[in-house]
Amino acid sequence: MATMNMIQAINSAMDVMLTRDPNVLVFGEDVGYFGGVFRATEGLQKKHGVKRCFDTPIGEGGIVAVAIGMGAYGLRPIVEIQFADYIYPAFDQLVSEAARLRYRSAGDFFAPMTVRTPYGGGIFGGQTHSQSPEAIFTHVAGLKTVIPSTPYDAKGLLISAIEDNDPVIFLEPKRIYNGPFDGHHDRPVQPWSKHPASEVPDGYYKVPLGKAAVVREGNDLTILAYGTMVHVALASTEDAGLDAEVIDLRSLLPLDIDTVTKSVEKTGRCVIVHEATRTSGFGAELAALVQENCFYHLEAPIERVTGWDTPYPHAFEWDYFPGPKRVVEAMRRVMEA
Amino acid sequence: MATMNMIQAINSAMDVMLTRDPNVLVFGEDVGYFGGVFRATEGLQKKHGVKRCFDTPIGEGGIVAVAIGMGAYGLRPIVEIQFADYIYPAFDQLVSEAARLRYRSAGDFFAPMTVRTPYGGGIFGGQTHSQSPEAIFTHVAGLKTVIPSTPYDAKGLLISAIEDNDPVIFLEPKRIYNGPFDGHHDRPVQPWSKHPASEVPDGYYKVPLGKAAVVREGNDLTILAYGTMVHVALASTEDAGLDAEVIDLRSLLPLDIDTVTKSVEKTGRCVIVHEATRTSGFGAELAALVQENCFYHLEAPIERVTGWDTPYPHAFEWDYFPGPKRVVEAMRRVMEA
Amino acid sequence: MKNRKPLSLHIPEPEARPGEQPDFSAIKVPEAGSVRRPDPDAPDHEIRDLAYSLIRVLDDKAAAVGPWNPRLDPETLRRGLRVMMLTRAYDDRMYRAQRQGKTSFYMKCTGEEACSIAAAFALDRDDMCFPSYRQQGILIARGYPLVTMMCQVYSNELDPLKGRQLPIMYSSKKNSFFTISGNLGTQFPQAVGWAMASAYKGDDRIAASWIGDGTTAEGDFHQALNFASVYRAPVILNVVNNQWAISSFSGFAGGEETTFASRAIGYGLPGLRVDGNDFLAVYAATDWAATRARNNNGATLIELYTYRAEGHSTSDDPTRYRPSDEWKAWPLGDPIERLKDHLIALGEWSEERHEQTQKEVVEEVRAANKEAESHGVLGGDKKPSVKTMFEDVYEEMPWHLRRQRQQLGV
Amino acid sequence: MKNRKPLSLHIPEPEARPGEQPDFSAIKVPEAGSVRRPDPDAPDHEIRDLAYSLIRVLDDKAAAVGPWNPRLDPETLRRGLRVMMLTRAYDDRMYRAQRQGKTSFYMKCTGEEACSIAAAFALDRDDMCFPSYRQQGILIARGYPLVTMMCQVYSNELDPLKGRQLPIMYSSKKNSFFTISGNLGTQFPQAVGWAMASAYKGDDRIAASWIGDGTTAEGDFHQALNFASVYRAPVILNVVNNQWAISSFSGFAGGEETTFASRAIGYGLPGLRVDGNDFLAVYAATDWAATRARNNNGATLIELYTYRAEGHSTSDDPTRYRPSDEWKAWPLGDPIERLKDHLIALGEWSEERHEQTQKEVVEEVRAANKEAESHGVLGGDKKPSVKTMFEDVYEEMPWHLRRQRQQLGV
Ligand SMILES: Cc1ncc(C[n+]2csc(CCOP(=O)(O)OP(=O)(O)O)c2C)c(N)n1
Ligand SMILES: Cc1ncc(C[n+]2csc(CCOP(=O)(O)OP(=O)(O)O)c2C)c(N)n1
Ligand SMILES: [Mg+2]
Ligand SMILES: [Mg+2]
Repeated sequence: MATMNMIQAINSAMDVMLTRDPNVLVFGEDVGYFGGVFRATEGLQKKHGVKRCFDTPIGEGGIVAVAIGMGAYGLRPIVEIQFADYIYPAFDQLVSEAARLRYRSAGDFFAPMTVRTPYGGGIFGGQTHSQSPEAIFTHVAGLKTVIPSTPYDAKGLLISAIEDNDPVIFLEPKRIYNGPFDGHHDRPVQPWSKHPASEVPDGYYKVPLGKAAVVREGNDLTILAYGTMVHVALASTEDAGLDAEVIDLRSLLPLDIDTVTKSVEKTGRCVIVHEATRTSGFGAELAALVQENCFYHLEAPIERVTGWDTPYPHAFEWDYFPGPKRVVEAMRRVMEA
Repeated sequence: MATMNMIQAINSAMDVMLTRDPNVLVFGEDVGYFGGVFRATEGLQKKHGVKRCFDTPIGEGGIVAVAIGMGAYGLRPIVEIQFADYIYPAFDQLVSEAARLRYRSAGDFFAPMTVRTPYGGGIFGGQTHSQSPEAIFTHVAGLKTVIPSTPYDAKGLLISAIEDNDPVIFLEPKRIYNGPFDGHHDRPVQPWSKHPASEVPDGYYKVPLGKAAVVREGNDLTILAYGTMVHVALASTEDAGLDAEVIDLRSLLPLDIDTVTKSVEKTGRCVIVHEATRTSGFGAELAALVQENCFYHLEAPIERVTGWDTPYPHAFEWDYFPGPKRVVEAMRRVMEA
Repeated sequence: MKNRKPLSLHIPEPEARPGEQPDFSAIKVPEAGSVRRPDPDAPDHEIRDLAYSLIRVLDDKAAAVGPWNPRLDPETLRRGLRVMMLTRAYDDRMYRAQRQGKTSFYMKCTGEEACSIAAAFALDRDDMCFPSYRQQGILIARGYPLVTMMCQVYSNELDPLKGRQLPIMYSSKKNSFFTISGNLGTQFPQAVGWAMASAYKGDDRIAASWIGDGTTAEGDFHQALNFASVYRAPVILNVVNNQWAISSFSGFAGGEETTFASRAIGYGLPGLRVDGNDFLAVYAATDWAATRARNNNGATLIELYTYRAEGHSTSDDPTRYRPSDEWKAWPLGDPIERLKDHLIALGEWSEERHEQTQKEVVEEVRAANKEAESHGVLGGDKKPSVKTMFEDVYEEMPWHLRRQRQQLGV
Repeated sequence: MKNRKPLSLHIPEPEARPGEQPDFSAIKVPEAGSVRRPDPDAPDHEIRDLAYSLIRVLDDKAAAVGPWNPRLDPETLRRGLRVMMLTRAYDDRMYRAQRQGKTSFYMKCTGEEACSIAAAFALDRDDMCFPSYRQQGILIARGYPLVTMMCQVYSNELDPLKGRQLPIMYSSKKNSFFTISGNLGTQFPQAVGWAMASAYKGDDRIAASWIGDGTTAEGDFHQALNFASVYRAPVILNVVNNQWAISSFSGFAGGEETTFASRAIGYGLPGLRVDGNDFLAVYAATDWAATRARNNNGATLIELYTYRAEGHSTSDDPTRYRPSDEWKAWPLGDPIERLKDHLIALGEWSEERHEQTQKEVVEEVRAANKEAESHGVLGGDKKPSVKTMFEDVYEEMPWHLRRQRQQLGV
């Protein structure tokens, strides 16, 4: 056991897998000698060699295409897209290729690759270093989409993703790399070390894909969240003084529908929180599923608290970010309804 | 007035605009001398000259990027992406550029362009000539997404899109280019000429973006549809012998929420139909919005009838396509609930 | 505006349109044997001239001449000829099947057979191929059963791809033939990745990929060449320049300004420009590039100069955009005729044996088709179980797909 | 596996890492004046050699020599020098401001000033520029107010971009300066589109764009060159090769194998390789390409060979991946020093006037910053109205954004 922040946990997951499996390799922009702009691959090249962890040209499409070819050969590439905002040049290779190989070749070929990429705002990155594109990937049959909210989950989920034989989009909430940010940007930053989930085994372990975590049990209402928003949801529960059940989805696809349904059937009320823009965000799918599965238990409209349908504005992060204030308001509305 | 099928109506819209506005030009793969693989630009190069309607390299990213640059200069480019399945190489230019110019430059620059692209299945095109990617574009702040269901609307909406100062993704339901296919693939194909909406003015007229059409008034339930599915919804209403109110959204974004809300408040029941894969499809956003806006009027769970979460399989089109049989079943479930 | 001459926009135009005389006068065809053959390990900057010449082995008298002559034994040449004839017969039969409504779509490679088949002969059987939809010749060269190919075209009960793919989008890992994509060019950088993996593992298998002239315009073309250059990947990147991309001539891919082979130069890669209708030239160039790759000297870009003799696909009507008799005027002839004449010139073949072989391949195709059709054609009821529609989206079927399968009641 | 030598994967490595001696011995620097200057209308295939040479005008004695000497009058040279000095002073001040917590982020162009400023001098004021984040020099050369630039960097109440953009992502249509994107390379093909539009309209304005060496790896680089080639667009495509892409040296963009200028060759475009720290060489090459474009002879790719003297951005620490004193060893020196020495050699400048000017520009920047800060810095309360966050997503605000604005209560 060691105390790790999320970057260290992610680094440890790759280190463990590079050590266990000679077919695992890591590449992306600045991930080699430098160790990545967020330091996620720090030390991996030195320890495992330049052929196991190396830099690439700045061509996200090429990075993903090459990983697909390697996967078809039999390797398990882990690629880093420096920011989720820059994954779009690789979109065709992800949607038309990585996601489709297995189906169109009837299992002959597949792409056992993991695409790691930091997402989300709250670091004054402006509109091209803050986006949350997860919903788009959940619309693509053949892709899995995973988002951790703690160091422990990050390592366990990443190892599961690496060993998965399907392509996994592994979105890392960069705002909580170094501490469990709860949306109270005016308060001092908390380090992970104070959080129980920073206790991370040094070695190999997995957190399964497709299983959500009930991070707080409660009876008043259900909050569905993932990534940074899990911590915002918990803080909002405190602030609201309500007995909310907070569910950390962890995998968006496959989704743990049973845990979601069970909770909403119990509480009858549901608030969905994400940082991505609202329209056609993953909250829409969650709302649709919840009303399909729990209609007769619902006592209030399902609320979505999300980023606004605008780019992420540099100077207005805290007006844009769906923080505790807005979540609490939504919780109250849902309770009063 | 003339009788036009949808291809002719789309061709006429571009012809009218090329004639009215010297800043309008049309380009894309095979759209020039040949007139497009679906004949949408037939005769335009001959009539307006090679500089107004021409072929391009097979680089969707370049096509859209060049259109953005032309828009920044002051032109109004209309580009054709040969199949919606092939729009992904242009995804970054659409999402990060066309959609963002106005915002990031505070109105200094914008992209008054129209991206025409045939979408949807039912023509045995297999998984790469059948996709319906509309939901993805509705998640992108800064883009408008429009889908016509008749020749009359196609021309009027396309002219509105061309004159709009924001980038518009204009998705054309290729299955109904030549006739209003209602999902009964086992019945003889109907030509547009038998349909009132094939009466199309020769000249300039507009159908406004952001306005839905109630194509059938009814009291039992509301069906939300667009493109080919509008005709499937109407046929299903017949088949089910139910008094459904059928709404053709026409614009997905901006969405005509008032027409949707008004209808569901009246009927209390709602079925959403689209051909795109189900998870995180536009039906999810519609379901989320309907339950947010009409919760207290809803008497049954909102149902989604959609394509399955698989690629579009060549040999199983009619098992994949959400035809009348599945829509009728959903209508019955919603009525019996 | 200042007092300057106005700018004007250039739009490329092909030499001839329907109703006009085919005009290939702009094409310079060098003498067979006239192009030097450098050492396969020569530095790229010493061989840039090869991107602007045209490697040819078969001369006008059907003799094999010059430094690129691979000196293949007659038996190999006869096998090559037969595979090309078989491929053309297969194409003709499948084209007819589509016209007869037995399938939805078909694409021929007529006139381009050497581009895939001679290359397949020069490669090892386990070198990995990442083809486009016009390299069915590779599968036939490698002995993949015609019946199986036809079952894919018919999406019938024996279709190895379970009715999921458009006709001709074959896949066969056993034959080192990558699953064909409908999205142009995506396989080019994937081939580079496969080759990088082979190098990473210290394997000795190389990769080869094929795209068309029009497809060079996709961003993936650039990704492939750049990654191949940076990591010196053991891969052969073929551009089949058949002059047309559906209705657009190669000028819309940049072919008006220079050669496609010369694209290699800016990446520090060798670019070879080859007579794609010359079986021996294609073999020799592929062999040269394979040797280079196996010696850890990295990738080669090969432009295979040929002509698309028929329509782009069964959905296309080429008489709408080019003179109908253009192929007859094509200066590089027909790869089958040229190899046939060569074998005859060698005294290793005759008109009679050729006719005999033609009968055989047609019969072989007919018999295969009979068997394939007995397992169903598109739209018939002999097809894979509908259940399979939900399989292979993921390795394990997630709950939402299981639920959807139940909803469909299968 | 057959009995063959195993393949191996090549991973590029830079000459020197932290702790090692800077080593630029591999860089061949030709004599100033030694490269021929062909006619700007010369066919591309006659001038391929220019992609492999290095156009230089200022020699070691700071004299302007050779056919590329633009023969600029001393007044113009002094203006150029002053703009470069002003730009460097501006960068230093804004860098400090970031360190002082007055903004979130900043990027300097130190050492690369000539690449943008000399080009701006050679272009017309209304030629349209599509820059990356390292061409702030263009705005300063065109007289865009420093205060306005600073207000953008501070996202304050006078920020013309209303606090929406990351610092340095300027936009000024009035100055024919396109809105900078955070997404690398997207502006390259957009510039081609703008140039095509200008040609379509019979206008006489041309376009110019700048990207970095690392960015050449994006698919948009290929789109730009290919569309520019096919339609002969009047555009100048600049690659600022400053040797580094954050922590990755240019070898990861293909720079290990050949020059970036040579990328032009495969598109039938001229490629010029230019000493990017030589104000006169950059001016002359830009002028040559502009003349060619205005004569309807299409696009030119210019590689500006320079060195990124400082960190990639305020978020970067270059001592982690390269020798800290590498810039000192850079064989092409400092563009400001070289132009200064040239003016002194001409007898048109002196150490005293230089010091005087240095004082002036620092004072100009100080005063501008004082005024800018009086309108607020990032995180302060003097910023645009929050309302504006919902504006300009579309020309007219749709209902859902109006509703969201109400929800925020602004
Ligand atoms: C990304 C993408 N864009 C467009 C298409 C439509 N399309 C299919 S084949 C083709 C022409 C390809 O021409 P070329 O590359 O020369 O290959 P050829 O057909 O001549 O062998 C086009 C435009 C596609 N399949 N994929
Ligand atoms: C599409 C995309 N991928 C990655 C990044 C992250 N990024 C920002 S700058 C940079 C390096 C660019 O290097 P270069 O093109 O040489 O320009 P320079 O910074 O040296 O001027 C990277 C990788 C980005 N902004 N956009
Ligand atoms: Mg072709
Ligand atoms: Mg650089």
